Amino acid sequence: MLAFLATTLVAYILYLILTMFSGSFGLWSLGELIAGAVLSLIAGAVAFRVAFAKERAGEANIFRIFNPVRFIIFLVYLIGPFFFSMAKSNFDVAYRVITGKIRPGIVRISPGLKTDLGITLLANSITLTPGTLSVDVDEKNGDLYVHWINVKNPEPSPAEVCGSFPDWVRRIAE
Amino acid sequence: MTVIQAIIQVFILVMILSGGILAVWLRDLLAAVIALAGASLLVSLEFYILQAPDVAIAEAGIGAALTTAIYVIALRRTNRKEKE
Amino acid sequence: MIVDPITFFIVAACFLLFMIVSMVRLGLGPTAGDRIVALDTVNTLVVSGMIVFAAAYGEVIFVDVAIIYALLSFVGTLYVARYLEGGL
Amino acid sequence: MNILIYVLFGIGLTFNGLGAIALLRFPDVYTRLHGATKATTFGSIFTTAAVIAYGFARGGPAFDTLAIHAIIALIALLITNPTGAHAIARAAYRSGVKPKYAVVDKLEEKK
Repeated sequence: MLAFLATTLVAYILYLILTMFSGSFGLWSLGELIAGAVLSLIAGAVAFRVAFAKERAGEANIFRIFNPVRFIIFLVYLIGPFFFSMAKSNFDVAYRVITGKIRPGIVRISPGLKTDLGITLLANSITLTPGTLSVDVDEKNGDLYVHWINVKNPEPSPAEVCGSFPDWVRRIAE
Repeated sequence: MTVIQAIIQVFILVMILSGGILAVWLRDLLAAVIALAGASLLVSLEFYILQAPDVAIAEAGIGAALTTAIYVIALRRTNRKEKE
Repeated sequence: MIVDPITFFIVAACFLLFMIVSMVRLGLGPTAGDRIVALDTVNTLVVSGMIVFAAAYGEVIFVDVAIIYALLSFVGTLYVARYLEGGL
Repeated sequence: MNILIYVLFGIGLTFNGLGAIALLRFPDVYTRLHGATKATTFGSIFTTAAVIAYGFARGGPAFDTLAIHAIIALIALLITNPTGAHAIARAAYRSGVKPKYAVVDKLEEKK
């Protein structure tokens, strides 16, 4: 029931953002509001099993994502360290494109995350940050196999590959 | 203004043509499917430039997602390499 | 003072040039993986080019095409990737 | 405002071009994915930011809507792009493409 309500709410908010500035009734027109409510109810009824599948989330309480504190931490993470290291990674890529100096290899790191959301977030962050690209994941214990374009150490610790990201992700998603 | 728009049209048409030629010429059928997906992607961009966004949405759905899916499923059932 | 629309057309022409470069890799990539990488790059460039064109023509509905395209091209990439790794 | 838009376009086009050149210059699938994914995502952020700045500077309901929809398109791009790169890398590895010039390959030792 809670999953259904949460999915409906997210769909309704997305619909309202998409149709902003459409009418005279405040920011929205009355027809848009009603149509959005009906459509998001349908979407919630169809999709809540997929969006909040309990057996794949790892732990019981999967609604921690809706905690506003986590949202604020997530925004701070996106604007602060994530964007900074993304800019750094692009200058790194530019340097390697121009000079052609590479020393690639696939290494294994074990960040110790448990939930699906945390692993997804960390893998996507790793793909967009300096010199690393997540290739495969070990589903039993959450280890990540990372293609590293400039291998300094064949058996690195997580901090060596992706900096402080596991701590941030643990604060957001676990 | 019109010069730049003409240059844009020429670029897109050249790329559509090269995508189609690749789709015919490649012997690896998976590569041919990928080239065809690229060609239909650029056809959609061409519709978009000619200011027909509804046709572009239809072409995006059919060309990029549906046709690729159908061809890949068909490849699954048959051979990947084309015989001489 | 607001930018002249011709700027957007020049930027879009640059995007098309980069797409041609990526199409070269699509043509001569030795393995299928290289070709999918090139297709993914062309997808990203087309989506951001569509956003720039929408600003050039000044129409809102054009951006919606870009949103739909960003989501649908992902489906195509995933299908080919699933085929390559032997699933599906 | 004008100068801001030009600067954003300049940065975005530079990185997009680097991504396209990286596709030609690097030797194998994984390094090409490095160049293509990172550089084009970063460049797309900047060109879309220029369009968003243009929309808010023009003002009015139509152009505000354009800016908001551009933000949504950017979010869609930011979610799908690294996920697609991960899928391609995994598919390439499982289809038997080994990384060229690799000094270490832990995934090989697992199997």
